[in-house]
Amino acid sequence: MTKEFEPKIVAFVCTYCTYAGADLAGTSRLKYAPNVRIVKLPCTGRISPMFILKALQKGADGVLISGCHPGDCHFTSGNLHARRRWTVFRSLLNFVGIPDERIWVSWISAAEGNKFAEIINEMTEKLKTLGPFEPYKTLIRDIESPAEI
Amino acid sequence: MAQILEKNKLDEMIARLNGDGCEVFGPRKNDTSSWYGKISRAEEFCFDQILPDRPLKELFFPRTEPMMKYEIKKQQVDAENYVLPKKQRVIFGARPCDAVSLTIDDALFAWDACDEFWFERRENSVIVSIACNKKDDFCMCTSLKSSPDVSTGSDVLLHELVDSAGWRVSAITPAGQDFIDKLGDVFSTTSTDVSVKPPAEVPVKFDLDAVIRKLNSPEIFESDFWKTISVRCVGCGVCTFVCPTCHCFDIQDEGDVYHGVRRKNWDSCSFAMFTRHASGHNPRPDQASRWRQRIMHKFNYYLERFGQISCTGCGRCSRVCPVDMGVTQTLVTLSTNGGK
Amino acid sequence: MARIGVFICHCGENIAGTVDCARVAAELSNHPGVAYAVDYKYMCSDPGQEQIRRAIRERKLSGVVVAACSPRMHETTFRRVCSEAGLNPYLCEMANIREQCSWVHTDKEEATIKAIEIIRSMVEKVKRNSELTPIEVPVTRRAMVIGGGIAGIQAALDIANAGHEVVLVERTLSLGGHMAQLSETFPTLDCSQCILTPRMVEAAQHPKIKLYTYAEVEEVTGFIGNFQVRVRLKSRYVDVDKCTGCGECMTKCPSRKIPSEFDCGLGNRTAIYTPFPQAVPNKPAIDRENCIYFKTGKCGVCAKVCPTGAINYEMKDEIVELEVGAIVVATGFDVQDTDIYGEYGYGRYPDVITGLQFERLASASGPTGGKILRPSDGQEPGTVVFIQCVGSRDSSKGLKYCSKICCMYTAKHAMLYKHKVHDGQAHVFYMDIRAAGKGYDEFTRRGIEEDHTCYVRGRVSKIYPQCGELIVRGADTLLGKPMEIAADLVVLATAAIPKSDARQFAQIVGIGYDENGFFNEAHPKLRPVETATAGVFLAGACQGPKDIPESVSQGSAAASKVLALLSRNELEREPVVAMVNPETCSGCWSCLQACPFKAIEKKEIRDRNGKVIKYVAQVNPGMCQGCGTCVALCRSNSIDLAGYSERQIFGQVMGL
Amino acid sequence: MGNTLEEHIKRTRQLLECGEVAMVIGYERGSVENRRRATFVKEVSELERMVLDGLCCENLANYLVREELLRSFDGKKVAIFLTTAGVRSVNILAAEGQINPDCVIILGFEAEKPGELDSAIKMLDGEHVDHYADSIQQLKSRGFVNDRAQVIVKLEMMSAEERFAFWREQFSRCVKCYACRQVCPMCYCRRCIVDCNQPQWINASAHDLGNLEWNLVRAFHLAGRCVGCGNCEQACPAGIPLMLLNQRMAQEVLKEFNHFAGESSTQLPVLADFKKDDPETFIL
Repeated sequence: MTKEFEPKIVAFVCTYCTYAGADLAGTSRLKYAPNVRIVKLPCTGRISPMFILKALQKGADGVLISGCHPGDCHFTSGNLHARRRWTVFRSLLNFVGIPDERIWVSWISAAEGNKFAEIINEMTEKLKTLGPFEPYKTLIRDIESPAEI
Repeated sequence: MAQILEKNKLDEMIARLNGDGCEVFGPRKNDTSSWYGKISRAEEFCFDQILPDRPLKELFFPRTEPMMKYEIKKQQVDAENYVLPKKQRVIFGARPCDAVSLTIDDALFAWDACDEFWFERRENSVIVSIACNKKDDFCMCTSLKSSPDVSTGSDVLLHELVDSAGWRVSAITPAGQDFIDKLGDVFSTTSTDVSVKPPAEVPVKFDLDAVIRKLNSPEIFESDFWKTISVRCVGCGVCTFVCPTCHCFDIQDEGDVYHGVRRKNWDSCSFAMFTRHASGHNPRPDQASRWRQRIMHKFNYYLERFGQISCTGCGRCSRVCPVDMGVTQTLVTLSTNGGK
Repeated sequence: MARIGVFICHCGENIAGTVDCARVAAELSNHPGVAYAVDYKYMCSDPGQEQIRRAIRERKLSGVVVAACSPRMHETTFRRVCSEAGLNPYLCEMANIREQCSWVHTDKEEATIKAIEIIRSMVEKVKRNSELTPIEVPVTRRAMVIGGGIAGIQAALDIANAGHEVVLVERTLSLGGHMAQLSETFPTLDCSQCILTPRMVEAAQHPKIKLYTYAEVEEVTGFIGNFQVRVRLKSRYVDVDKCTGCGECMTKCPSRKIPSEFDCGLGNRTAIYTPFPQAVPNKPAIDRENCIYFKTGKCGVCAKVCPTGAINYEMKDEIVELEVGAIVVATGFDVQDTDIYGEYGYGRYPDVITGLQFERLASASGPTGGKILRPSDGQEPGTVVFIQCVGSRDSSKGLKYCSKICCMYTAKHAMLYKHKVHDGQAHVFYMDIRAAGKGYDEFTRRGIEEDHTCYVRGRVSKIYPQCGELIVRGADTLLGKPMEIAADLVVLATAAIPKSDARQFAQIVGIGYDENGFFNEAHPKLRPVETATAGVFLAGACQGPKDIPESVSQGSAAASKVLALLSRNELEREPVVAMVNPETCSGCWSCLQACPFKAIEKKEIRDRNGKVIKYVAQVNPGMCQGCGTCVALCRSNSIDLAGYSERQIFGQVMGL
Repeated sequence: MGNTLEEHIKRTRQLLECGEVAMVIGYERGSVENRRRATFVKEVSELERMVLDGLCCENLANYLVREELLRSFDGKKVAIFLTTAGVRSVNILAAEGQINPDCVIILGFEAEKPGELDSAIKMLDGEHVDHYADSIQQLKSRGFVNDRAQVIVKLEMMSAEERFAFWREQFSRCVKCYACRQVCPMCYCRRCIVDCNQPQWINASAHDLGNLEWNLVRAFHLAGRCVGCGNCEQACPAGIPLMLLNQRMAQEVLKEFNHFAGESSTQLPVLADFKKDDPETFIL
């Protein structure tokens, strides 16, 4: 029997809200899927589109970007800049066939441990139904394979 | 007496070659570009273009190719070289100017270190060229003392028959003769001489000797000529990448922190970063000095070192230049009064 | 070559219950660049800390990863430990394998693998960490308070009383602000001026307070601890050093019919004037616009009568440059013009007045000496209608927000009126009565129950004159029927709004403002008196409508923030700040435009001959808060953030 | 419409003669019959080589930020032949601190049928970018109604896998010659991110991954900045439909943020700006 596909999720989160929210999920002993790896940044404003591309290169099946709700940003507007950035970059990714369903963006406050756990679970479920991000994985495999001529 | 390859025999030829474990490559195109690619059926060939957009060198020196892969371990790095597929290849329908380019680059790739990738592919390939009977405004082989039916670099040279039904086949090298012998009855033999189309009449655009003399003159290096002639240049790499003889490359390691691939990638002397030192100093700080390097390299330094000019006169550089510059105009100007 | 030490904490059973720590340590010791990996029961305990210190010294570690709880818990602890062992604290990072691994997963195998991956990714980050040193910013131990209302006075006094110098800048001729205009104050009904003027005098005479009245802040540069402020001292045409404040000039000034700003146009003043008798400083100034001498060149009465020769018609504005370490912005508010409510006839009917005008009528020092007399004919009004929320809470016509103070002052007005006109009747049209505050509800209730103020819940649609009275037509929404009241005087509780030039001022100081123009606090709950610009604080109604006790508390709160800042010679700041690579920066200014803290400036790059060859961005580390928004925006990767650098994150992701 | 060029030439002669401009950037005949190329005129006597016809399609604004060329201006003004797209690029360059718009004298023109030799040429009024505010607004209100928009719709109807396959095939032809970047007026970075190797975010090799990363990042960097001049697509030797990406991004920022690249010389870059009520329906 083949093992069920376990998607790989990389989450880029701000330290003040979502990272704290994930901590709260922990201190509340909520259980969620172990598929996520968290990269902590000071603010969603710091999260560059490059991070997403590298996560995909590392075989991520989905990427989560998460930070403070509008109005709650520790740096007042980093998340509002991020919001524009992801509006644009996600639509670009989608246009070249890296679908929205694999790039999630959320606002999770330090008090929303529940929400963090739920989103990770939801995302894991969704990615399971989508399956591995095969087109990208093929791309990676192809560049590592020997020359054909 | 002459040997003829009829166009309707091409599929048979491909089948025979493939049957012997030999791959066939040739000019192909789609709606946006043309190149030398793998051919499995004769209809994929495209012989009616002046020459493919992309040069023949791609089949010997790809724009990016893996050299080795490595794994970073605790105490050591495990590396494993990539092995080329040892497949025999026939490149059918190359243009003579592209075939010439291979012999020019042979000198370079054999120079201080022998480039295995290049020579392995060279040894595995038979080049069957078709002499040109058409030209366009950019063709300038004759200016380089070459010709539309030059045989240098080809193993077999084909001349199209007057009735366009096939080609007259001439072996140039033993490998070429071997190719013909092996295919045997794919070719037909006529006892009489056959009429082939005359080679294209490519006008001579400049005096190559004058160019070489000019580039040898001591005052040319510091001349303002380079600034004037390159004023339009935007510093992209198109002309170098379509050039059949440009051979500069860069070695890059790519991968994550655990493993990766070492690759050989095309590079271009047009790029501002090409000669930038780690210190930030750039000995070729502007496009004029880069353009000078490009011209000097092809028509002076290369000649000095290898006794050959690194240009076949294919004209691609001028054909694709996004700002309509290219090498031709520089050479024309140099040969007349430029650079004084 | 990196020599990273990895310290894996069991946290008792908290981690070890779900994660096979020994296996994690074994795996990590095989990771390239890891010189030492060990697991231990409690890393944060004294023996645990000692293990780290010893390993750093003995194994010459170049970086440390502590895999344990959240960095929010113990990052400071472990960075200190490293520091004690001689390793730069910023070469230490924590891998969170408790909150984000062992506590949220149950499968031991999965949790162990996840822990390994979390840690090795962090190892890759630490390999690329660099030594950082906290940024030390020198502090000019002097504060500036902008605005001499009650909030500013309070802040200035608190700072000065703690022993620091304060520069108090007031734009008008006197300290006092709006509070000086008020009659009595709710909910105690004590006299506003009686409680305010002693504080004005105290501020003016305080040895640590340098007071500039009739002065405006024109430019603020610099950053926390190091602001340079340019202040324009507007010319009074009166030499305040010579002037004794005898008032002879004002008595003799022939230009006497100028509407008094202080009395909201209900009284007159002279061209050479003090705004009110208790002004601090009590030195007059000439109002150039209305002065006969300035208009015609003839007159000069004031100069002739001045016993000390203090009048100087040639006086010019003066500019002073001041260096301060902190700034308190307490610039106050304005009152909404009622022209947006044409149907209320303000300006057309003299007996429709604003709440602030009513304050002047009720004030003992006001134009009527404290008698409630209507402006049109000086008669005592028998019926007064007060209308609340004129401009506030009305997004269609006015402002969305609640002005907060009007419910209370209207209740007070109705009460004051009843106390002065015993047989009068006060009506109040209201939307809701918002009387939250100590003693506030009791106060409004007293107005209704003891002084029989008649509250009508509803809006007024129109006011029009009829037979010498004003007919106020409205609706009683509780009874659901229209109603009309014939009033002798109508008082509009007009909205409190930002100063008309608040936005320009915010740009001068470099702070944010909200959609209405009130200044933004750094965090609405947790940092209510700070702004996003470090070293600039807010007090009073410039941040939003406030009553006196709130303004005073905020003044004190801002003062305490300032004092914390001024308590040291140098300010230590986290070195997590952005820096620009001037080689590659093209000067597109995206970073400058996006920086929430205005920490990015344009810097000239000159060649050897001193010629400017280009402009590049430069981060002021004193102002940068380290959010990294600029880094992600920079197309050429010319800005980086210490502590979360591009290389570090790249390593971390590629190490996953 | 032969007098168009004459009028412009008359004006450029005037500008050169009185010394108001150091250089005129315009078009001349190319190396072959149907080509036109940039020319840089500093002397009145050189004016005769200038041409202006339907083949003059290149957006010359690119040359306004060529450092080597700039040195020859030495702070003096420059006159330049531009279409409205060119004017928009000048606006962006000004907004992004790369040039002083007051130093650019615009010789505006528009071909009725760009790319066709016998196309009628219309002269545009206004020598300063600010004079073009109205016509740029008109362009903005017109939106993106063109053949490309149709192709974009078609692509968006595909499944994600099909789109990925489509673009992979397109990008597979990319040789990383960077002609797209070099001819783009907006690509003035002193160091392109692809040339940054500490860290190497974008794989420099011209394989399918490196090509995807490069073309994605370039499209992202042009989002809200591309004026649609088409220089990149013209220059691409591999015939990659780069403008599909750029236009898709332009449509996105117009729809989401009402941002039209190069509206004015003081326009904030769309990604360096935000509004409190920017759309965020996609955020969970």
